[in-house]
Amino acid sequence: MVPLICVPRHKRWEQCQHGDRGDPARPSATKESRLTNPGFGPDLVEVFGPSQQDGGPDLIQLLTPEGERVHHPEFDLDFSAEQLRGFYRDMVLTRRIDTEATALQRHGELGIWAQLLGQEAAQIGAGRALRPQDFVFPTYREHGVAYCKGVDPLNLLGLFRGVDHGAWDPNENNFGLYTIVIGAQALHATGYAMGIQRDGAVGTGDPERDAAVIAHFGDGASSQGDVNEAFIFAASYNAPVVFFCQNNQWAISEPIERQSRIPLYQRALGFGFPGVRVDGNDVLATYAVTQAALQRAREGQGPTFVEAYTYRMGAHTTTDDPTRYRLSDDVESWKLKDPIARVEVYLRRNGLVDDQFIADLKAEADELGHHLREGCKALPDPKPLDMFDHVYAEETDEIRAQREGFAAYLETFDETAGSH
Amino acid sequence: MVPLICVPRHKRWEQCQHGDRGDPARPSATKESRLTNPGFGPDLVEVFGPSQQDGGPDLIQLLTPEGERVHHPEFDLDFSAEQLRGFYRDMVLTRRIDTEATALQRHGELGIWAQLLGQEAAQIGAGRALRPQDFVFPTYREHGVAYCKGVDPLNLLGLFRGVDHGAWDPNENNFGLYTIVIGAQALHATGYAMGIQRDGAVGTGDPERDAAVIAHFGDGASSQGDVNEAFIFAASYNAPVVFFCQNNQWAISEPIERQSRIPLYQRALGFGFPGVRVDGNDVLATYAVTQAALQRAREGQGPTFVEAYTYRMGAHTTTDDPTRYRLSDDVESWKLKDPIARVEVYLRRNGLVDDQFIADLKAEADELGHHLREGCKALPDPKPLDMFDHVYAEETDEIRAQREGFAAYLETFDETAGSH
Amino acid sequence: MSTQKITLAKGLNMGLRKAMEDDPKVLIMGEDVGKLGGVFRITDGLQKDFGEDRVIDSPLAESGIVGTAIGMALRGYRPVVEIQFDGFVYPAYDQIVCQVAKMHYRSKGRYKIPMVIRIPFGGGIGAVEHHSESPEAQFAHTPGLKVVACSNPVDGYWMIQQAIASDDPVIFLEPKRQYHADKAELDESATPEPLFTSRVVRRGTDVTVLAYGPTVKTAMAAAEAASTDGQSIEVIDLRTLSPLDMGPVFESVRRTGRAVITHEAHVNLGMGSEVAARITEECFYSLEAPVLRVGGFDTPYPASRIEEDFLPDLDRVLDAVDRSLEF
Amino acid sequence: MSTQKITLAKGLNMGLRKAMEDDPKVLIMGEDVGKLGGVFRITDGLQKDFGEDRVIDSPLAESGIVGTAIGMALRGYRPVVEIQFDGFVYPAYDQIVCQVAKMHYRSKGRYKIPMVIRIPFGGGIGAVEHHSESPEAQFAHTPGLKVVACSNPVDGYWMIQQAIASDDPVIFLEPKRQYHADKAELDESATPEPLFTSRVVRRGTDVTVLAYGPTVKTAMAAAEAASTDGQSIEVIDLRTLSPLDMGPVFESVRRTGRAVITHEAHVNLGMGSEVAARITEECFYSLEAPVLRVGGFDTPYPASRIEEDFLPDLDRVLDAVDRSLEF
Ligand SMILES: Cc1ncc(C[n+]2csc(CCOP(=O)(O)OP(=O)(O)O)c2C)c(N)n1
Ligand SMILES: Cc1ncc(C[n+]2csc(CCOP(=O)(O)OP(=O)(O)O)c2C)c(N)n1
Ligand SMILES: [Mg+2]
Ligand SMILES: [Mg+2]
Repeated sequence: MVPLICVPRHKRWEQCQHGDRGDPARPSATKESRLTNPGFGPDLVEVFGPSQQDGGPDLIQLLTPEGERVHHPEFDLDFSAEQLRGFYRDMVLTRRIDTEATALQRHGELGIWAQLLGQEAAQIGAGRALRPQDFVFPTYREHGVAYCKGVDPLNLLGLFRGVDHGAWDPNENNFGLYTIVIGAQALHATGYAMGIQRDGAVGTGDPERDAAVIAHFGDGASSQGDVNEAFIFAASYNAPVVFFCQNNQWAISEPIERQSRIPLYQRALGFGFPGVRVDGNDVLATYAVTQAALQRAREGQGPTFVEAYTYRMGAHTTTDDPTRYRLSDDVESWKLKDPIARVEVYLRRNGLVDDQFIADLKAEADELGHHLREGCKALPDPKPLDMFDHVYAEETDEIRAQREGFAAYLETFDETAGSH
Repeated sequence: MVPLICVPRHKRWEQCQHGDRGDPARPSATKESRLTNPGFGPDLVEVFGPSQQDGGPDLIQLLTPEGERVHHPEFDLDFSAEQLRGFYRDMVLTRRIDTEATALQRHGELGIWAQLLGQEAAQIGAGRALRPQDFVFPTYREHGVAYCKGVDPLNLLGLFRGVDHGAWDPNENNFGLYTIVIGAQALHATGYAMGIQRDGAVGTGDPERDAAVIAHFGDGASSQGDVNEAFIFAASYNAPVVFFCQNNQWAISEPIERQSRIPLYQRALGFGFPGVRVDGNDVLATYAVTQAALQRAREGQGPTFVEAYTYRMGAHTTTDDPTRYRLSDDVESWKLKDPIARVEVYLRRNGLVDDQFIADLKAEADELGHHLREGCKALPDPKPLDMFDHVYAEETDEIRAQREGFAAYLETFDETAGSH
Repeated sequence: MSTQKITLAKGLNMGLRKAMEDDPKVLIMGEDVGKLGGVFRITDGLQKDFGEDRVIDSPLAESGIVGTAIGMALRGYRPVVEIQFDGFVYPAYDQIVCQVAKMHYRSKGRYKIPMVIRIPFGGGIGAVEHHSESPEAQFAHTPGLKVVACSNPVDGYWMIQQAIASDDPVIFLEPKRQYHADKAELDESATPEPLFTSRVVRRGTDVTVLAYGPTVKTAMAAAEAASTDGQSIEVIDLRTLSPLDMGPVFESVRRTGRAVITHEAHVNLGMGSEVAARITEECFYSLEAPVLRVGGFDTPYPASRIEEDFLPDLDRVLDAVDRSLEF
Repeated sequence: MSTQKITLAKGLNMGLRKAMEDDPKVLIMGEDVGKLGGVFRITDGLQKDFGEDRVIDSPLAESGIVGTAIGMALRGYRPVVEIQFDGFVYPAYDQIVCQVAKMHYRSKGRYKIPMVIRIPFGGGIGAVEHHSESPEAQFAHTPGLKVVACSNPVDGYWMIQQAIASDDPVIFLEPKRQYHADKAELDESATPEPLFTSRVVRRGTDVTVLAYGPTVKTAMAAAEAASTDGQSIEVIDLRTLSPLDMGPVFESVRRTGRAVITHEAHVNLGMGSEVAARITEECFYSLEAPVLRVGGFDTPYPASRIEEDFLPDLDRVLDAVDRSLEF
């Protein structure tokens, strides 16, 4: 299998070295040391092995970076031309959402933007595997999943523009609000899944009824207590939840090695449910694995951990400067694994798309871009007094009094001041 | 190998059933279901297998419940008669500390007591494996480890009597104060171990210098975010810490199945360091495994998770009533695995102790009991004004003023009132 | 319906049972709430009668308990979470202040979190560290949360049902010291006052003493003792800490001109500071003396052998009353 | 030594560097503090110069950061922990209030926790949710912690060194809005005032305005504006929130008879309630008006487009000053 990272092992590894004696682990955790300290559990070699450095032997892939369709003994699927063109379209439009939003931030229309560049396949593969009744708990970067769930991308811009904390109705599309406190949503997803169990909407065999939950989070989030507690609750109650981790190799400036010294998907095994690593730049593999995991959940077989192995091609957010902490050739090597290019190569090579299709899609993307540009600038600013709304479902006299007091205060300014 | 629990699987299992459809995991996670949902990681059978129900195939044992010395390919050690008698003496005295304290609570001399009955081997095995420079972070139940570290057991009674929050000097014996917030100490232990790394006291090869830390916690604590974050930090920095979990099967009324559906020691594998399950009622095996784990840490090979598989024979604390939630025959079956009895049988069968030794030890235990009874009643009550001491290293005017104000207030009562 | 004499523990247990009977969406979750019925037995018998799906024994992780309860609330359930002791709510503090408190606001009302977080609070039970804390101010300072404290068996019965019926998250504080103490007469056919109201529990003319939870009993005892010295003390049970129901307080202080507030929490930044500030803002010209505060000292909770010195008691309340009157 | 003009970010960076040079036991730990130098660049260059053992990039877990820092402190180190944003301190709240705050007390002084927890706090930077919080009251209410807030570059330089030198745990609040704003003249050869002292930063006679952190600038601007209307405002930078240094405040209020306190934190149970209560207790007969509080409203922090309406500003401070004078 083609290793997913070409940068030599030591480069990334340096980033989590320590000068301490007895550090790092790897040198001492050789076969030899197993002999000197026998018996400490299975898999030491695998545990400390080099599999961290590429996708590893367990990486599930159906479409190579070169656009070559490969097969997998367990997760293979037959994809129709329609499906493949759909994935391609989804990814192209998702990337367009991202580039437009990034541009809008550069032009001062957004305060900040969390780019997904390079993670289109992971998000579309996961998003398209969902059924309408499945519920999504995203981070702040799941723009592609939101798109799959039918959320108008324009609604995603509000919180980055600072006009709201989330403009879409979570229950309309079964797509929850973005969560900024890292990892918190993993527990919400698990609890929601426990609710599904109590509704008897698991394992009935009715495809319209059986539901699952997917919790999105990043590699960095895997270190939060909340995420690990979510694993414990999900395993303990066998909740129908899929933990979908986009391992984009970075948590702002912290490399994945700071969070885990073994392949992240193996974390799940310690909690008693399956974990699997899929090529997150391969939309086919991500789709196949995620829908199998969701199906396991719907059937009542409990939680699954899916590690989508990918790379954050852009900055953490538009305010971040990655040149301070990572190597550009690392990024260059990942360019060769682009999730969209490989599908386009495959489609063209197999004559599944023609120039017309590409041209129409480009036009559609331009449309979308226009929609976002114009729509964003037209997003209404909140009014000062709006800040007092929705603090409670049953508003208190205290809030009412503060609103009235502030309204009266604003009155004391000339008319324009009232709406600042 | 002799299974450690005789009670049939279904009894314990019932305790964590849920009526939900799709619950519980095990039925669906059979080989057959692996075939229907292939590829979700290795070890499904092991993961969902029945090993939870007895010590399991991986249980490390050197002395059977029947007092028969068995051998282990990796963790065997030669124990001198001196050592064996020492373990026996340690456990007998530790049990005496526990029974005396329990009696003192019954007589109203202690507010509460956390009994260790049944966990003597786990604590002595772990405690005796320590070197003077190793540091211990206990829970509230490590009376046997405290004893090994040279803490006067009388000092342990203070916080249960309510005269202090911990009377011993942690730095005198390298034995930290009891921690009541479940799991918090696992992080302190990891940080302390990171300090040892920074002191260059790891992997020097100097047996007087190289140090390790041991963090004690229970099976219930394994669910706390803090404990899992400790695993992450310890793995990330390869800290010289041993996570020593006494799995006594219960967290007050919650059975181990509520916390983990696979053998707890396997949790470590998901974090990238070894885990091992040892018979916690076998002092020889616990000693052998713990000292090997500590040595790994001192040599700079990083963290190890040791699950001491044992049973809480008494109530959670003297205020608990286990009859509300567990089966007495469960307890009965564990009586057959008593950690002290098996060593006595072995010592006598091999003529390593005589009646004189037993008699002397009994006398020594009576001495200890007397020391605790008299000492406990003589423990001085704190004075009201003591509550203002040690709030800060550099006392504030605010605290000083509150002390003086309260002192003046107390003055207004008749003399006796001052000291209530 | 005939009345019966019940303890606070019994009132809460009956109230929880009633709420579960009335609404199948009500769930209970926490450590040891099932077979054991909770370490204080407040959920005694509920799992037996409502099953393990509705009375859920949880793993040992408070953030996990509250975090998953949020998810269940989003799915349409009404979780009642039990925190075993006040000192163990902190691992869940992030989920409570960043998620429970903010989800309704964040979503413009589309997410509702009808959750109750029950916390046995306060001291006086001779316990070890972390079992006698009074964390109310740390929640009352957080917009989006509502915070109430019951002080007697009858309020326990009604207030827990009202809290569960509320569409807002409610931090529900129970004075553990009184769980199995005094009994009171409960008439289940009565109609309770609204949840978010304070109540004058004793009429008086000289000084207004404000209390909630465990200190209501202290305040009543102080008022009784003072009456023998000819001092007439009005006692108000605040009951709700966020929102505060200051109306009856202002009315009272305008009459008495003097106020003392007492709670077990540390005085520094405790509820007393907010109540004092509001009284001073509203009743400035009626005040004969500054509002005085009697609470736990600004030290960590001490060893239990001296906890009664740390906690406000009748004498310290009366001492403050005297100081107020001497002003 | 010659002076130089520096920003708050620079002052803090220089102070941290000085502390690390002076004491090899000083460590820095947090998310992105190493190569990146922190998202605000406060630790810029320190890992390069002091190595990865002393400037420690951590996994993404705040409880883990503070919890392991406790362990390093017990081993004799002096950890300086960076919390990336105010809103992300809550996962560590349990370790801070139950462990950091109580270990010295629990151990009768045998455990020392000379830890500094740096928190960029406050709003005004147009950020998304959880990036503009003011959690100071939640720490100041906890005995065993000391809490300070710097308001300018020079204080930043000195106070961070003093906090690190303190044998008690210090919550160190940094007004992130001012990190890269105004510059000030630093003379490294000067001797700073003690850490736990408040400071009169502008003399006045009519009203005393109390502020800390980001609102000191607001208060000074208000005083300047008021002076043109002939109002003489005295401004005090509280600097230390726990302990409070009330001496200069009482002295001032006894002269002016009027006090206004302003902070970004919610008014309800914010620092203002405690300060108001103490002033009223101590200066009752000197007060011409109740102490007025100008702070963030009692709503969650709103969308950034209206944050300036949420935050106290010059106009709202002067409005309170006028109301105080009209009393
Ligand atoms: C509890 C918490 N701590 C810190 C932060 C600041 N922060 C925002 S994103 C981020 C990195 C997240 O990395 P990862 O989980 O890998 O997700 P990614 O951004 O790579 O998609 C951090 C530290 C936060 N939002 N929440
Ligand atoms: C954070 C926290 N939550 C709850 C408790 C109450 N509590 C004390 S001991 C205990 C059970 C602990 O079980 P385990 O970790 O298995 O240790 P064991 O008591 O069996 O030795 C609980 C829930 C606590 N002390 N701390
Ligand atoms: Mg990442
Ligand atoms: Mg246990």
